[in-house]
Amino acid sequence: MEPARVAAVGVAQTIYEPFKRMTTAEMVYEAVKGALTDAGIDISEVNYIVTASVDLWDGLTASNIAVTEVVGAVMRPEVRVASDGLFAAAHAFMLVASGHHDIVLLVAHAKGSLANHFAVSNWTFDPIYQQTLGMDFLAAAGIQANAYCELHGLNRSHLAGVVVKNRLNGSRNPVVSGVSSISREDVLGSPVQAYPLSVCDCSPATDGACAVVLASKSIAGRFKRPVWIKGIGYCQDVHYLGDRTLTESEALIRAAQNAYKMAGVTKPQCEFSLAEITEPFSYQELMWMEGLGLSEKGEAWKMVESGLTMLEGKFPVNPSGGLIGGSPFIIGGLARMAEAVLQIRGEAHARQVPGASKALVHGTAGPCGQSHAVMILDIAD
Amino acid sequence: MAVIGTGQTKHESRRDDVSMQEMLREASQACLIDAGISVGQVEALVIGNMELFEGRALPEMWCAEGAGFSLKPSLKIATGGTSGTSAVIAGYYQVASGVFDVVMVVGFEKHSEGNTGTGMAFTDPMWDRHVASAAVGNFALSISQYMAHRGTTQQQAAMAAVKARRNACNNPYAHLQMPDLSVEDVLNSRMLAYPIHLLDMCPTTDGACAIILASEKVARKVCPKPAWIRAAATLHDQPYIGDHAERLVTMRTLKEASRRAYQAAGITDPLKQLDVAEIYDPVSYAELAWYEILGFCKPGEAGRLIEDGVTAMDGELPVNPSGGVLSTNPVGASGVIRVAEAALQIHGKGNKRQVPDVKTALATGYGVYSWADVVILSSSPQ
Amino acid sequence: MYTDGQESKEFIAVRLPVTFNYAAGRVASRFFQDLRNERKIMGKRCGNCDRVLVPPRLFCPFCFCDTAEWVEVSREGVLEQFTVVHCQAKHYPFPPPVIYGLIHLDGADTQLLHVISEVKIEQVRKGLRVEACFNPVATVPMFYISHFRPG
Amino acid sequence: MENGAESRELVRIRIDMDLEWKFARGWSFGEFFRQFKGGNIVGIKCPQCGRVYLPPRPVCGNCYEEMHEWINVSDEGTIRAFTVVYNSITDPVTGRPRKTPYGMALIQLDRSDTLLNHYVDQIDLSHLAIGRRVKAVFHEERRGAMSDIAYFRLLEE
Repeated sequence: MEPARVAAVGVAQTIYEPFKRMTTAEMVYEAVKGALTDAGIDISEVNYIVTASVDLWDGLTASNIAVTEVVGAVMRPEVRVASDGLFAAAHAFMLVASGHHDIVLLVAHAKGSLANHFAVSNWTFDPIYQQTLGMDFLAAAGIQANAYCELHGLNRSHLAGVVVKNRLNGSRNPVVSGVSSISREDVLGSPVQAYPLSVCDCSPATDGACAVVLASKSIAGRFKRPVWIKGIGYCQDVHYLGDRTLTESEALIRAAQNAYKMAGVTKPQCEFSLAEITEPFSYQELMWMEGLGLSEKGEAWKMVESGLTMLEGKFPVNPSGGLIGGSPFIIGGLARMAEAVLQIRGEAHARQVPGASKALVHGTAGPCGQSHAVMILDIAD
Repeated sequence: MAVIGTGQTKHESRRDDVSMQEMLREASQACLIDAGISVGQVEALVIGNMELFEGRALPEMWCAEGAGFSLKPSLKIATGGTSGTSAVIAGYYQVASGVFDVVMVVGFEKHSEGNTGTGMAFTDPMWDRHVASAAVGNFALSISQYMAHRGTTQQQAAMAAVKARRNACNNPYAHLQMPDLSVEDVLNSRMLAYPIHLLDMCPTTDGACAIILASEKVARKVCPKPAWIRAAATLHDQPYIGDHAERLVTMRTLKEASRRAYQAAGITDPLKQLDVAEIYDPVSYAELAWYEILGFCKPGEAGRLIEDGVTAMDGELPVNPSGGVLSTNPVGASGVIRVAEAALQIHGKGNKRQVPDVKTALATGYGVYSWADVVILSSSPQ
Repeated sequence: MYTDGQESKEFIAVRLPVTFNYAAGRVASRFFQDLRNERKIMGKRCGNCDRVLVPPRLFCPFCFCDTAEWVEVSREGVLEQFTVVHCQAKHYPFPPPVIYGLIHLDGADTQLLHVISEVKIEQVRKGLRVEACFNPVATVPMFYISHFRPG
Repeated sequence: MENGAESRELVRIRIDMDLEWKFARGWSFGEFFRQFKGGNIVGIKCPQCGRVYLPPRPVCGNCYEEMHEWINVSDEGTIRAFTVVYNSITDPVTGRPRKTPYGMALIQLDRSDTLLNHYVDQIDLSHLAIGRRVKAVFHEERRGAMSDIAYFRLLEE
């Protein structure tokens, strides 16, 4: 199909930090206000609102109730995608592409430090065969990481490379609070949580909100710095861990194929200025790079080790710092999108990738990356 | 764009014979058979479900493959009671965007596995959680205002409850089928919260419902009688129960959403122009309030409308031939069922609950505290 | 009483005291009964792709068709993938370390998730032969297999 | 059991939820409860429409205006809606069944424009009516939470 003309015209993020001393409404208002200001629009111009949050993590029934007013959804349409923010972004893209809505406000919010993240994630597993064993995102990731490392002959040091890079980038990202850079030795010396993953291989539990304003081609002319969504794709794998091929992600391969096809991307290895990847765990950045076709299978670690994916490298991955660098779960993919927009606009300051013009954005939800969303952003329409 | 197929499970108070995932499969399979296409022809899935009722986090991870969507795009929509209609509207825009030509929407709930009253009560912990009294308590408060302002009686509400359970007898999938139910039975049933009797209130149900939405091109090819979606509108409102002086009496969201939808579909006199309505009636009194807000009658006349049988199966505008939410309420599915039943009437597949010659049908959704969805379907695309 | 309270000026701690009862459905119910009564591990074969699914499913997640016949698989198999969880949390079945494994039982085509015990952590490796141990009086049906151990 | 048969005995798997959340009070509820503990009930006022809101929140949803002005509202008010609840639910705070029956009302506190959802000390419907005046009764020990109000007492007509 003809790529729909949809642009991101405003972005804003709160500070990402643990135990944020704001209510969800206060936190989300800050992000929404920022995004509206960034886009230079008034809430009255917003036609539709898409929010992303998950009830059990928020401890609320219909947790979008907590944000109805601050996202401007009083006597306006709002829909909540209960998943990672990039899935909500894919839906928001379709709302604009449908031709029915010119301006869509997109908001993801999460309070990762509200509850025990892994204890909540236990309730994602089917209650019959997996949940009662105590399975959670951490244990599942441990199994996947171990299988992936085993298959490709990697060890904890290879994973630590991702941690070192993303913590360094996160420490340079002004929207992240309390993330410091770390040495490879310190990563390797940190206590193992689920072999082979240490505390440092797991993203920290943080709170925050991210808002993005999308606009249609027909009105994008009034915005100063539109960044165009050239393609989207998302796909979900089967659920039972024992049914899946955990060492690669077929769902991600398909999500990327769809997004690339829409965007006309044929050589993902050389078409992007940067990639923003949602990596709740260190090894996932490597696996998702491979699934996205940025590297051959089992070889993404080489791009990390050679410094290629560092901020100063030829192909920066997660210049924002990613989730390991401090952005919260659920907001994950939307925060990646916000960073890519800033990079393409040349507004990333200390973490600016020179000449960034086209970015690959990724989000994931569920255990071991069961579901993936992919978006391609471009300075050109 | 059109609804080209519908399918649902038999709705019951408790389905121990199937897991949540297996229950989705029943609805999905029934829907695929009805549409006459294979799951391979459906490109994406939208799920509607209120996960906290079953204590789930990201339930689509487990359940999507139940609908047949392994290694396919899948999203879950959750907006309280409107989850089902919101999921349908989400699917509508996904097809309208051109990204997908064929999308399945599945709504489900398995209330028997959790504790719905408590699940409903996870309101703001800072404010009203310690007094939260589930849907019944909230409705009762609103209804006391509605009765005071409109003069609606308990008898009139009971008539709506009776109509629903009797209509349900014509619907083989309905949960509560009560052919002999009388107004007296409703009024004599246990008081849950004044003035709501047990039989004024919707049940909690295990069930799932699926529809398939297709682009005009595909719909014309595969479906002999597509139910075209002519309008879809959704509106939300302020979040606390006390934010509005008179929620149920005026429900401004439903009023405005229906105004927009009517306008888009060219409807100026809903009572005359609509052939059937499937409205989201969680409690008998709400059905009456919605009559007024949806413009079926003037404010204060809903009681007369039900007394005169205007909304009965043989009335001028049959409302809820399916038995409505009052007869069947798997929350995440309830909204999908409204749209499915409205589409089914246009498809002419209503069997015993078929209203003759349906050309235009209305479906609505309602969610805490006053979210509203309105969908209008028609036998003609323009 | 756990409630909106005194925890601190800035935060209010709240719990969600709800019990859930999940229907296993006919297929899983039989699987659990065979485990409990006969110490048999049963799978179901997909008539389309021929995979033997363990644990058994009503339908094949790959083909979306009903599974065909029941197949008894071995109580022994190969540990294909594993992790060792070292942290403490209430949702884990016992105090750390907890070894989770995906076990390819002889005769099955998918892997079964369970816990590995009676083994030194340093002995756990991919390819380890393991066997199921049973506990018919377990309160949680998945623990009718109490654990797997090297066998 | 013969091969091919499914189970007749249907298994249900019980799982108790044991999770805890720590909600931040933020500036809005923080200030509200600070005042509340000291005996004041405060609302927050929209600078545009002038509506005084309970509970406090960052913006007026109708006007999308930020709100900063705190207004003292009364501990007395008027019933705008009422019910008597007979149906017990598991209390989401205690996890135990809530005792029934109990009276509930939406109460408009004097000088506020929204309605507060709370208990009233009356389960006789003939005494409950829209328009009846009520006054908040506080627990002796205050903890800075909404449950510090035990219930509302009906005032003499």
